[in-house]
Amino acid sequence: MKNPRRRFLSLAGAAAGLVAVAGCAKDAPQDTWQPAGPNAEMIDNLQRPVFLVAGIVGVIVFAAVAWVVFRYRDRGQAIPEQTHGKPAVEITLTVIPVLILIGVAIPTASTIFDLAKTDDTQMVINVTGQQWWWEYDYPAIGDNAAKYGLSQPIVTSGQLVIPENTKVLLRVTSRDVIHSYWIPKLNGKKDGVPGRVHLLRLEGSKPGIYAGQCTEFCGLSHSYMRMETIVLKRADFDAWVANQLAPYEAPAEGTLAKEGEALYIQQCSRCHQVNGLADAEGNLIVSAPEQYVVSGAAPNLTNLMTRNTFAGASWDLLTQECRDVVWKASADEFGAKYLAGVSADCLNQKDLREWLRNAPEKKPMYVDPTKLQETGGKYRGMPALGLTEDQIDALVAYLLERK
Amino acid sequence: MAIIERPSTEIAVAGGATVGVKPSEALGVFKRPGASNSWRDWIVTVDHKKLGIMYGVAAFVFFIIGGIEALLIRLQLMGPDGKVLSADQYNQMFTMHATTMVFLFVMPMVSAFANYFIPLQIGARDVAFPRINAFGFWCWLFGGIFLNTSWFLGGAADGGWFMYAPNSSTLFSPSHGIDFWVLGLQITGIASLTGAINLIVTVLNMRAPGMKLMRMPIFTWMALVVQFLLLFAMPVITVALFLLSFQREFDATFFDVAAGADPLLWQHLFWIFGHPEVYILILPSFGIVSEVIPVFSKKPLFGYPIVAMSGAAIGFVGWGVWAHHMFASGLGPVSVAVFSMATMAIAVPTGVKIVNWIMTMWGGKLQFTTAMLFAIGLVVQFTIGGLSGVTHSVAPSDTQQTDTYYIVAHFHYVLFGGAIFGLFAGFYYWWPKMFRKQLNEGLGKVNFWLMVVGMNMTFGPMHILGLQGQPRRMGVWTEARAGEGFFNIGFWNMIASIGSFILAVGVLMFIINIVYTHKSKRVPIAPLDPWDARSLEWMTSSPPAEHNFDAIPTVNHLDEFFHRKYAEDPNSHEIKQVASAEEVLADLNSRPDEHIHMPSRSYWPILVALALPIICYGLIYNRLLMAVGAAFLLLTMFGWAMEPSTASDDDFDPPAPGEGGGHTKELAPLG
Amino acid sequence: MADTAVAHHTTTGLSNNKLGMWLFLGSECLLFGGLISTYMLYRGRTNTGPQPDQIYDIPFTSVSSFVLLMSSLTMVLAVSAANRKDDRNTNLWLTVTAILGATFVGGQVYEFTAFYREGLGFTTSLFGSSFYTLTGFHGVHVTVGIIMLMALVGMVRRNRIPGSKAETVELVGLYWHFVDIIWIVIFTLVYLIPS
Amino acid sequence: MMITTSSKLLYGLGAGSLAAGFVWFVANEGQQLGSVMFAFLAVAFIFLGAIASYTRDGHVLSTDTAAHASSAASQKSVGRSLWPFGTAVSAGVTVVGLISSPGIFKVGVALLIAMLGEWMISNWAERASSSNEYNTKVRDYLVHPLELPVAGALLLAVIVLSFSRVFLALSKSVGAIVFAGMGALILFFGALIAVKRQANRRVVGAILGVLLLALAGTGVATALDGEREQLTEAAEEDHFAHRGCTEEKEYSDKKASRAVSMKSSILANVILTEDGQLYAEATGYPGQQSAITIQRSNPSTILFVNESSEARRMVLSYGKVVEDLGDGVERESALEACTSKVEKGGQQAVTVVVPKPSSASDEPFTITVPGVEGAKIDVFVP
Repeated sequence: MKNPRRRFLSLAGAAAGLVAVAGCAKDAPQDTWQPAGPNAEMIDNLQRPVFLVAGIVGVIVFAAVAWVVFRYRDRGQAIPEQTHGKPAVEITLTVIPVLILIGVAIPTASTIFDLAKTDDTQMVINVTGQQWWWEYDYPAIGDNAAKYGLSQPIVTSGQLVIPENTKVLLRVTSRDVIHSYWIPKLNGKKDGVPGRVHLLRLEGSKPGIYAGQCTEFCGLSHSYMRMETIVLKRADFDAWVANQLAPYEAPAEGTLAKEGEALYIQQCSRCHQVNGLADAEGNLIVSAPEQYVVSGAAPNLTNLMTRNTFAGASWDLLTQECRDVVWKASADEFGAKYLAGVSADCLNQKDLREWLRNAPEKKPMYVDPTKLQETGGKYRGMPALGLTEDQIDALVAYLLERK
Repeated sequence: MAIIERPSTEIAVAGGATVGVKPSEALGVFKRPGASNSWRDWIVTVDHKKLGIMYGVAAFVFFIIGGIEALLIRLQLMGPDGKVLSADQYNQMFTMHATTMVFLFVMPMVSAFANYFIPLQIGARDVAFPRINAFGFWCWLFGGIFLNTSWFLGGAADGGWFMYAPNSSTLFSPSHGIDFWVLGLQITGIASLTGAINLIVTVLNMRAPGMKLMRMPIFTWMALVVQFLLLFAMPVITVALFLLSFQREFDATFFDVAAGADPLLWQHLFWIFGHPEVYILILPSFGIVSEVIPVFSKKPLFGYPIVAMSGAAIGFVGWGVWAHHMFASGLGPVSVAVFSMATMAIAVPTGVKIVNWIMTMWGGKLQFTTAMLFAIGLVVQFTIGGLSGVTHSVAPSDTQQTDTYYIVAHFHYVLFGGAIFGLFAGFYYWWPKMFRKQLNEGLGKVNFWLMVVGMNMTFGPMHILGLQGQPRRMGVWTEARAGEGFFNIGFWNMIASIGSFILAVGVLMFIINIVYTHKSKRVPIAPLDPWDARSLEWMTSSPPAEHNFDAIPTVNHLDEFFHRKYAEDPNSHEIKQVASAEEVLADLNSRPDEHIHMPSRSYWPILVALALPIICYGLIYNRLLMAVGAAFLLLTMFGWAMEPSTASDDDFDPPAPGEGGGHTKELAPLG
Repeated sequence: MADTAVAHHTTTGLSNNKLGMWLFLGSECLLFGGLISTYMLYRGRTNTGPQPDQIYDIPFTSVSSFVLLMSSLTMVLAVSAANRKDDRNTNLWLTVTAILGATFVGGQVYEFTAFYREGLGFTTSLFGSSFYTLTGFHGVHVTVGIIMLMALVGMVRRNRIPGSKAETVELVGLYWHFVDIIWIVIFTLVYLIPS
Repeated sequence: MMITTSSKLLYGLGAGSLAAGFVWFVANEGQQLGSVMFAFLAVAFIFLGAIASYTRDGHVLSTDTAAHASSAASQKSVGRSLWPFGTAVSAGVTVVGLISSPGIFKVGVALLIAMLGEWMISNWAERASSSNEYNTKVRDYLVHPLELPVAGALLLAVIVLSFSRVFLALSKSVGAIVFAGMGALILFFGALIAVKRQANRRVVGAILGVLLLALAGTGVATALDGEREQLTEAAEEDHFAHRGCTEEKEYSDKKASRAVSMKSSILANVILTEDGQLYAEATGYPGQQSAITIQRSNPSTILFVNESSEARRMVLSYGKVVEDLGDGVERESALEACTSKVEKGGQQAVTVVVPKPSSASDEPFTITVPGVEGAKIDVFVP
């Protein structure tokens, strides 16, 4: 049986007495039974037999109950012997589960240690959770700089890009509350705890997009805190790195995008960094989100349009058709389609504009002015900026050039 | 209450002499209340049976509240982009649903059964500390009400019942909800602690002659284990709650990461309490079905000592597995491996119980009453929950499933399919004992089947949802990321939501059943021993008199009552009935005990308990109010301490009738 | 009537009250266990305020610990007097125990004030929060003990201790010794073992 | 008559609370809590009153007018009263407090409330019957639950506070000796009285009273005299608030070395070796590093381990901050976080939040050890 859902159902179905459900979701994006990398496979190889054993034990117990209920119902038989038990039966029935559990325990222990292995790491990435999105930074030290050409640190968010068949070590932490990083098809989850660094290893064996979601309850917009991991072939990854490190290109004078830049400097750059963006006097602008936001950070928008989701990976930057082209691309074509980024035609105008119009309405955040006082006047996420439609046009035009 | 004014007429008559002026020995404004039939008696009662009933009624009200919260959650998740609740309301809803069900329904419902039946099952006249018992009940009730008033005072707690730091700090949860949660649980915690001490002492010290530990009914056994768990688990959560309340109310730094704190401290403290808590919730139900199954199988419990000992073993090992709730929180591989193994170990005693229940039924003479059906329902559903539990003990697999709906499915199979089904078995089984009438069996079976279907339809699909990757505690899901195909997240969420309403109708049937049973004239008074039961609580009138037994029986067997009714024919080795229940009771009561002393009613428990929420409101809103509450507490505690443990006969209002009529029993000053 | 309590039969032979007190103390062990663990985890953590070694006044705390220990001795004397039904000496030793306890609490209040002056507030650092919480909880326990002792004195005076006087004194004695022993643990772990 | 005497009092109190609540509500607009408190009081009193009525505490039958006329409530008040005097004194204290200090004012208000309460109760009790003895009993019955615990608490507070004030005034070493002396004295007196069985109760009581007075007196005297110099100094200077990050020795460096109990929260260990080398070990990176990254705006704990023979401190410099001092004056100061001076073999952690990326600063962010040439670790904040 190839479809894991089917296999599980045949067990759970028998167990719960509701078999008969013929099929399941063809492709759940966060399915825990479709590993796409060695770490998830290790888990999968362990959980399949365990579920099977559990299912078999379950079926035996249910059969026993059913038999007893059928066989010994009151049909007027005499009152049974008042026996208090048979030690032999009891010892046997205690030893059997002990043996089964020992059988489960041994591979479990070895898998735990295999998954925790970090000494052959090839790449290190810092992953930082905050309310309600993930920031990734690629430090420019060690192997990252020596072997992957990271002359400068890269800071990005929402979508984590890693090279194919590479043992990537995530150093997961958090800026505010506890979050949990989870890409089901690549590995189990690991909490990002503020003040601590937890290690999680990812390795993707096939190019593609792997979705995940924050699984530790982290406040108001917990359900909108998603993430994706992008696995690229090595060459595509190098191209991605080069693009990330490319210098800032200001929009051409007189274009709508140039208006957008001015507006961006005025409205957005307080929190959102665009590397290389300079003010009128030519001073580089460094955003200072910690003055305005409780978490102390806001996503870096330098290369926004190279990612294809936004706002904690909750909404697509691509329209449905363009999205399918990228997400369903074959492993060979995927890299090129992903690197193409978001073009003007493909931009999901609806969600992005709604977001710019009134972010907290789309994604709940404490921006209720009466509650601001209680968090020291700091926002919990993006506030409603009160932009006009013209301003939004300009901003969208500007953002479209952030590739 | 009577401020002393009683003597006025006598004074007039006797010219100022204090004839008839017999102020209470108590140093306080209140005289001891006497027995009466009015509502007042419920306020001042220290009778374990009355308190048990009050626990039960109040807990059931909270069950309905928690159920409504659950239905709102399922409504919200029924379709994509649910609009029933806002994100904030959703967070409050699931926090309070769990808190209510755990602390305000299952735990007190267990207290209800334990209070009512432990003294009866061990042949005692009351618990060891009746006033403390009453105090515990009022603490719990006021704590629960206090907790729920937060709905009307700016929103309830929104941090999840696990209340992980630092999300629970004022910065991330600025409303007062968590303050109410922390303080409310402190108050209910007092109830758990006093209840634990009280019941342990009762069980260890007040057993009838011949009632050895290994002759105790299994429900009493399990309840005893639970009380020990409570005794040692409550102080741990108390510490955690103190730390959190100091952080929120007085700006302490315990969970302030910028000051160098470690948020995992909370998780460890919480789960050191939280995991034993799971057994606190489930073991009493194990006890109940271990009573029910033998009765309706006409066989003693198979392997009684092993069931008792496995309960104790669960209680013991339960302390060593808390970190399996934290496999994803970065403990390090060694800790994870150790806790993973320990968790597997705890599956063994649990499995033993299931085996023993099946073996009890094996070769029996099964009667499928509603109580028995619920018990069998527990055996089946708990097995599913237990097996999914075993899949969690495999830590790597758990890192995929933890915090997804798979976990939600797991613990609802354990807690709803297990604990709550057990409680319902108890309702049907013990109803005639408590209320003289048997609940209708027909309605009962409808109730059972609706609950079974509803329960499996609600929580069964959650296994699949979890494995498809739907995390817990998310207030909305979107079509865009629900997966493709017909059987995607949307489909299963819909099924679960429909199931939850079937479940709700099932619970409604129970309420209808109660109303029908007690309102309909056609329902007769139940016979003395409707189920042909086995243990001591059935060897007295229904409901039992205030003093429980006219004569305390001497116990010679496990299942003493059964052995007084039945005997083995020495020739044919057949079990033959030798006496009816009525005959057994008549025989016992033919030599009634004399000078039965029962505990005196008291106002103090409810008054002392009342001071606590006042202090807590003060802590949240106004320190002056806190001082008022503290003064009130001081005053009432003084009153309690000065109330004589042994009230004299004239210390009643109205005075106890006749010589030796009212009656108190010896209560020591702590009582 | 009062004396029937002694005669009352219990299955274990221990009186209900004594068993109850033992259970309560068992529960208290876990409470202090939790607080001590918190302190041990956080004892060195401070970014701005002073550290343990910098403010502890070991000689003073040793003396105050000794005073508390001595109060256990006087408590034993009170219990033995109560057993002899010697009301006068029971009262005397209960009073002395209470005064010694009050002296200890006075020493703790002094210590808290002094530490606060030297820069260790409740909210200064993790060390501060956990130190004050742990020792404060203990101080509250001692204070409650003193109140119990005072109440006992009142009861003995009014000849109003129901049941067995000696047992009530013994129960309070149990509590008092427990509080003392906890202090020994705290004193060793918090003050003496260098962090 | 349905309303009995005791309930009358309680209903009266309830009505009074209601009125007070109303006045409060009108007087303090928007401050509802006070009203809520009074409302709560009113409900409580009325509830108690209702119970009293319900139980008809006097058992005076409403129809029995003769009994009613002779009932306790109808009796004349007897005896003289000191309460007006006490109330006047309290009022005086309150007024003085109003002028001089809020502390005294609060004491005055508390006294006033106590006096009025006591006055009310005694007056009420005096009407209870014509028997003085009985009236006293009634009064005690009613007020003891309040008086006794408060008196006990006050006694305890006097002893505890007096002790602590005395020690605060004494020097550190003398304090311990005096403490020991006090303990010994208490034990000695106890033993003395225990042995001298013929000792007069009154004498013992008197001695105790005198000792208590002396203690309270000393307490007040030392409190007025002020705390010992070092404490006053410490409070004024606030030794630990402003820690310098230079090589010099600071007050806060005294005995500063310490181990950190739990290492899991450490982002990086920074180790100063015996030969003056500085390197870092960070979670997830293999081997010894000469550079570390710190996430921006994120509380990060760095542990400094000193293996060199000198006492050293670690300094993390992370840019500059410009403060606006008003009037166009700006002050630029370095952002630094540092440990205390750590002895050889000692460790100390420092938790820091770096708000800006290192690229925003002209100078690189570094970890250094003052006094050790060349000891430097680069810090990247992306």
